[in-house]
Amino acid sequence: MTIAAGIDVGSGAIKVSIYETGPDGAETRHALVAERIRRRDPTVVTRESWELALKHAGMVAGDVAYVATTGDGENVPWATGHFYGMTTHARGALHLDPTARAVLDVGSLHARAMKMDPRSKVLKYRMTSQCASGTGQFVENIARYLGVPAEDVGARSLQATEPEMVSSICAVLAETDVINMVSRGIDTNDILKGIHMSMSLRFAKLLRSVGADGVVLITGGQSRDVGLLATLREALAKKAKNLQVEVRNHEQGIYAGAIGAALWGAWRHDYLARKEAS
Amino acid sequence: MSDPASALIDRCEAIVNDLDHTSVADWKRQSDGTERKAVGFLPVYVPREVIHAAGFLPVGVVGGGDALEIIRGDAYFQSYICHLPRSIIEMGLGGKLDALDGMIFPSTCDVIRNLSGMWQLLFPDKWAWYLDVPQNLSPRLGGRFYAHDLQLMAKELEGLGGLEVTPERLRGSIEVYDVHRGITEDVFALRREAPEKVPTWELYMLIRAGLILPVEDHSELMVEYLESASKRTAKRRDNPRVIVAGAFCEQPPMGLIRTLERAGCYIVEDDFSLGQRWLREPLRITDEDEPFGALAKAFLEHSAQGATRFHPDGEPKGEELVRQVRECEAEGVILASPSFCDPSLLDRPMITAALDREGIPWTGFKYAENTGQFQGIREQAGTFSDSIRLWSEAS
Amino acid sequence: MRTVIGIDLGSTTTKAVIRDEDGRTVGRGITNSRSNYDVACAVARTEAMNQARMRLLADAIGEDDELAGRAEPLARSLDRAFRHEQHNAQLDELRKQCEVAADSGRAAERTDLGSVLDTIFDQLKVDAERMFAPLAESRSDFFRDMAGSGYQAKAEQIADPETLPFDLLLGLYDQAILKVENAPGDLSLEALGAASLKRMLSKRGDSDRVREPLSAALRRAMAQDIEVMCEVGTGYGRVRLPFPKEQIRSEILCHGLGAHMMFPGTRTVLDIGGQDTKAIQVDDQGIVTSFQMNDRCAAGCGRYLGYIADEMNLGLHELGPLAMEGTKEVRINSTCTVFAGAELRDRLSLGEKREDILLGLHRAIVLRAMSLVARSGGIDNQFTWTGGVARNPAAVQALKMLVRENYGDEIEINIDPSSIYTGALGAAEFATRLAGEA
Amino acid sequence: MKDRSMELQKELISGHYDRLSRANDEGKPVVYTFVPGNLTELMLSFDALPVLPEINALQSGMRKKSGGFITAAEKAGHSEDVCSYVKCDLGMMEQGNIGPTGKALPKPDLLLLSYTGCFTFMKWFELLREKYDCPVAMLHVPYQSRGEITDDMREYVVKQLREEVIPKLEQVSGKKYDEDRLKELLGRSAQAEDDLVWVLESAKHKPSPIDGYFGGVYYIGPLFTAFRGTPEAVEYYRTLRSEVEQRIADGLGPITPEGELKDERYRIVVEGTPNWTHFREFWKMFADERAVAVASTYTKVGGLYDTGFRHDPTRPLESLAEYCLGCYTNLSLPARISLIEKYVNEYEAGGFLINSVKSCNSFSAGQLLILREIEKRTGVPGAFIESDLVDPRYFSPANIKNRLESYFQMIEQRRSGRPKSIANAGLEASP
Ligand SMILES: Nc1ncnc2c1ncn2[C@@H]1O[C@H](COP(=O)(O)OP(=O)(O)O)[C@@H](O)[C@H]1O
Ligand SMILES: Nc1ncnc2c1ncn2[C@@H]1O[C@H](COP(=O)(O)OP(=O)(O)O)[C@@H](O)[C@H]1O
Ligand code: SF4
Ligand code: SF4
Ligand code: SF4
Repeated sequence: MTIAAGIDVGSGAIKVSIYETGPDGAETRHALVAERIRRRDPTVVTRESWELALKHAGMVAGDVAYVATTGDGENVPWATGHFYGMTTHARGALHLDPTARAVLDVGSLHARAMKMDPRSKVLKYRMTSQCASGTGQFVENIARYLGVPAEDVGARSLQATEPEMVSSICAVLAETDVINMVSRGIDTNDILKGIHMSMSLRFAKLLRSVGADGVVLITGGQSRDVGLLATLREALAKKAKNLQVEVRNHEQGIYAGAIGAALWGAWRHDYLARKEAS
Repeated sequence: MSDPASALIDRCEAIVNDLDHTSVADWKRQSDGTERKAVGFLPVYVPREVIHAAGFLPVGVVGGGDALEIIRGDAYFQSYICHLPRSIIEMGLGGKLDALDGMIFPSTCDVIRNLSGMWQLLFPDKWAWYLDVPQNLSPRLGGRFYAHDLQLMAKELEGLGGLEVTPERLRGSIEVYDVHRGITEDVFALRREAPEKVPTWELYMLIRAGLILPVEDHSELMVEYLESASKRTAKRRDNPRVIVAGAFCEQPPMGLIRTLERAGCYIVEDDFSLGQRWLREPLRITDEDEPFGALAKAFLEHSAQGATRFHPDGEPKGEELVRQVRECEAEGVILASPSFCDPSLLDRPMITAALDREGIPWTGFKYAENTGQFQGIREQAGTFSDSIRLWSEAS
Repeated sequence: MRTVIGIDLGSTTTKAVIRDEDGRTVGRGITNSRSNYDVACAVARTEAMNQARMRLLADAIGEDDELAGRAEPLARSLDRAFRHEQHNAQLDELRKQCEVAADSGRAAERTDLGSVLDTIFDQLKVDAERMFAPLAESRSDFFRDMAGSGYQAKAEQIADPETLPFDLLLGLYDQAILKVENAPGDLSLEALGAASLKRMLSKRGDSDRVREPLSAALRRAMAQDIEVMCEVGTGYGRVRLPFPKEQIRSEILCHGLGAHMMFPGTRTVLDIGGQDTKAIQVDDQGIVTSFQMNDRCAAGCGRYLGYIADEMNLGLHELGPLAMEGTKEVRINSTCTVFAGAELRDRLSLGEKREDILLGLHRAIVLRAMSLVARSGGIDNQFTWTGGVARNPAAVQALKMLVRENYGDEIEINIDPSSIYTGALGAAEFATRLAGEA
Repeated sequence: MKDRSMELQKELISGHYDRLSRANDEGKPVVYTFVPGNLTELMLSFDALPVLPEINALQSGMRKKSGGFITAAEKAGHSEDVCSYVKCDLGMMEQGNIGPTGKALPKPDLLLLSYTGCFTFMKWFELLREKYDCPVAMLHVPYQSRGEITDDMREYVVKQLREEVIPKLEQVSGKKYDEDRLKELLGRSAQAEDDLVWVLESAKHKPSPIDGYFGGVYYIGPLFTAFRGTPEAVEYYRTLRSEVEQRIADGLGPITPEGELKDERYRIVVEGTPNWTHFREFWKMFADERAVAVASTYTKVGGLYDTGFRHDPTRPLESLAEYCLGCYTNLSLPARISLIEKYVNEYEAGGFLINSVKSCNSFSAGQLLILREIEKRTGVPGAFIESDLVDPRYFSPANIKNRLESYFQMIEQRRSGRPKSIANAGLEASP
């Protein structure tokens, strides 16, 4: 029995998970917490989220054998060890969907694709470089500008009839594109879907370049966005016919990094204990 | 207890970070009031032996790094050209290269090639020389042309007030550099054997200082470092061993090298200083050898396989890197290229193909000498090291 | 009054300048372009018209014997009351739209939102009293900024993670502000003049004495005709203006000419706007001799500062002053707008002070602009800085320093407080010339 | 109605692609090489068929296929930062090597690397060699860094021709080197070159009967590619010349995509490679303002003839060497500037435009200094725009139009000098 926690310090939100693993490979969840940072001090949000997770799990810090950080969490003072984002997202994705063989993590300021083997070993990965129009923050900004609540974005995108793509690679210029669309009277749903489509094109490119095959799980903050899911499926069907991919999402996709960190933490704890013993 | 090696590196750091090249100006001033001369050269490779033989101080100019604010340099280069030339222009216009009496532009790529012409226009009073290194690698064709080109350059240096580059003098200089080559390789060997004793950022500083210091002084410095670093007792960590390749011209900022190390990688071989290690073996010149020809021959036969040199028919590109991986017992390769660097970036698919054929893990990214955000690179290098570490143990 | 109008439809703000026959600027208007372009133009134009009419009003007040000697303070006070009325009119509209939003979608399930909105807006009205009091601190030009920061601050106080999510309240605002910006209602002096007068008088002890003469002056001012003889448009969105081709001028020419008009000795012009930066060289007649502009990448432009201000929950106009409190410059290399926020957080987490980071950010922006200037041919005496970012004191400080470091102390640097209107001013001058030919 | 020369050119090109599509089957030796420093006469003297990957790339760009090819190459690991010609070519191969006319392109038997004026050529053929596993003949053409062709340089190139290039051509063609045949071809080259120079220089007339940049692209085609030394090329240039003579006699301006350009208003010298994906759109931006490109440097990349060089049958290999050494991109930056300065003065240009393409360091590195120097030396205002060769993502019509518009308005404003006519400038242009 090993209890481990994963803390994923992101640029948009802090995610915490507490898991227990058994010798038989059972993985039991005790807590999942996600808290947007929104201009607060990330270290404060991290501590609060951590305490909230302990509360949900009904535990105290001493109960957790290994606290693993990921994302930007290298400096969390009470952590035992750190794993990097792609390692943990792959692990977390596998936990959420054991059939997943590739992961598309769309966070607030980045997007990345990983191809992994059945044990979540990352075989290949690609990240979006420099420019940021294909990320969560961008969608969030645009949604705010359009006055659409974040959780409605997906549903509204699905209702679009004549989507119009944004062309700019830069998030700022893309914003201008959107402003122009509004002024031309383009329907909000169509704009949202247009954004999803251009994001999806980039994501399809990422997935293709890592050679994704089989089930692809979307993780990260955008994983619940059904509109994105739909356009990504369309994009892959069109642009990557030869890939046999099936894109899925998961209710808990946003926690994938935190879950993966906890599971790797538990593994590492047991590994070090074994090493100690021998 | 202070670590003499660290103190030495501090000295190197001070020399490297002194963008005004005061140490060069100091070297030029003789006690009898006369002046010696110094000649700068750009990456990747220039035979410093010739400059040395003319009695000049060869000074490698690789850009201002992240400490230099670029204002005028950007006025000469579009955003899609690598960072190196703008930084060099900035230094030139800002008077930071005033200590140099001339500048040599080797035929590394079109950017440096065109920079040679820009230099003539911007600094009409300074000597500027374009050194066309041969791309036809047959000794009778490229070799002859190159030896002749070097002779021309030596004549120019003479005209600039240098000593006549006689065969004897040039042989002497080649010997001095042979010694330097030997010690350089020893330092790299120590890092290969015990990367915990020779952190790459230290080695990097040490070698960078060699672009500025007189070769004799630098050899001494390296010997000292070698002695003291080999006595270190640092504990080896469970980090994967990697090779960094592709960063042979524009240099990454120090923060980037440190980031790679912090993300859990032992760098056991790199090509940051490819130009200084271009000729891989001592020339071991004899009194019978015609020294210009010997330099040309060494260039054709024993130089590093850089992206800036034509890769002749025969062994596919990347095989040399694969060999290096084996020799260094490296577990992976990090391909780091300057943004917009055609030579480095166009090579990459051929190199990764070779690595893939051998099942050697690799990862790649781009940088600029003034990259300020290392987050993405840290993630990437960290994941790379995670995947090597976790999976070599887990499987 | 016979006038001409210059309109600068910028990427972030839309500016209008009205000049009279003697070439005097009689009115200026500004609004954010972040809405329908036509509306933006109409708003800026109305605003400029309001000012022109205010000027007529001031004249009318001055003509009145009873009010003589007090004309200026009276006009100022009436102007303030008018702005207050405008603000309140928009607040009312915003409140109405928030209520509409609260009755739709997910929010409709809640019954408590109405009273929450009441609380927020009542407080915003109270705040307005303070904002428009005499001697009040500087405030933003934009309703979106003023109302937005107020609303968010109030919403944050009221919100509770368990029972009343902040996101929900923010969502209402987001939906409402868009509607208000696109249909701001009638904010002209014609519409609000009477109410403004009333507001002004309600605060005065001498209201009985001045009421009649002021009303009369207002009536007289309103009765005057303001004839627009010609309009010229420029700026990023100029092609969308419904003008014939000859009434559209490139923003390069307009900025060059506008700068020349503000400072006739100008030889080099730098314009940093919302999404682009231009470096322009002009001759002694304001004729452009060469120029450079950056495009494709919005790094280092005004929007960058906008992102930073958003990130720090500050108004744009507060950013510069805060940076000026910094004592050491943190070195920032990337000016990518999108990653600005991340970089900021990065630095904060490394323990840097936010004033110091801001100081570094401002330098980074100006540095970028300086290389563009260098590209266009460097700086010749005199150097004039135009565009919105020139309103930011920290940017001004950084610019002065860099100019001195690179071009010496002899360069005279011109920065006009109304520099943001330079393009519109240039356009207005083109309009004058066109009108003169007709 | 199309000009006869246009038809001739179409026939020439499609005929060549037809021959190429059969080459592998018919056992004809196929040699890939580059436009600058291409040794067409030498190749033809061995009956080898030249393939010019740059031309394929630019044709793909004009036919709007390059975007897909580039994506394919980037997918295969190429960076977005590097030359898009290379990526377009590799992407095309990746997708079956179907050439611009829809016919398959043959595999190379030899990659003749005329390493002239561009570093990327070397990488390009290294990459192609990996795919095709065929030999590379490296012809290192030294850079004219000191603004002149020295004897050493010429000798080095001639020696490489003799000892590296010719033996490899003999090997792949199974034929012996035949100098008489080469001389015959070179003689015809010189003839065509005379006519080309005449046509390009006709732009000195006012109004100019031709467009020396956009139109120039069509004029240089046959001579810069696979046809130098052929009778067809001679005929093409004869015809072209007589057509232009007629235009001058009739006082006509150049033909543009919008029809004939009347009342030329701006005479511009252009430096830099055109953008191919939006070629017509770009040209139209000029034509709409009634701007004519009177001279350009791009039309000199495959050979600089207007400063006097001709292929010379009496010195076959020497003149080939000089040809290679003299291509525009092999000139030092100061020499490039002097050439442009000369064009601005001789063609009486009122403006000077640099189209800086992201792909090409050989062209682009240093162009901002060129801009300054030309402005300084000639007093003519310059404009600088940025685009790319065949990567459609890097052509932003709105931005470029905005700049050009501002630029032409500026020339107009400066030309008139008096404020009053500034206001007039726009009026005159509106319909
Ligand atoms: N329940 C939620 N809690 C927090 N953020 C959420 C939630 N649902 C969606 N999000 C979105 O996810 C983003 C964070 O995504 P994430 O993948 O965690 O990115 P990062 O790791 O960069 O912080 C937030 O900016 C927000 O837009
Ligand atoms: N009061 C202010 N204080 C500081 N900066 C301001 C202020 N008003 C506007 N700005 C800056 O000016 C920019 C807009 O400049 P402007 O010249 O109007 O651009 P554009 O013409 O592209 O719309 C804004 O992005 C902002 O950074
Ligand atoms: S970094 Fe690359 S492109 Fe830049 S100068 Fe060096 S070799 Fe050339
Ligand atoms: S284009 Fe936009 S996202 Fe890209 S670097 Fe520039 S500002 Fe940043
Ligand atoms: S870099 Fe320029 S010259 Fe070289 S292949 Fe590309 S486009 Fe041609």
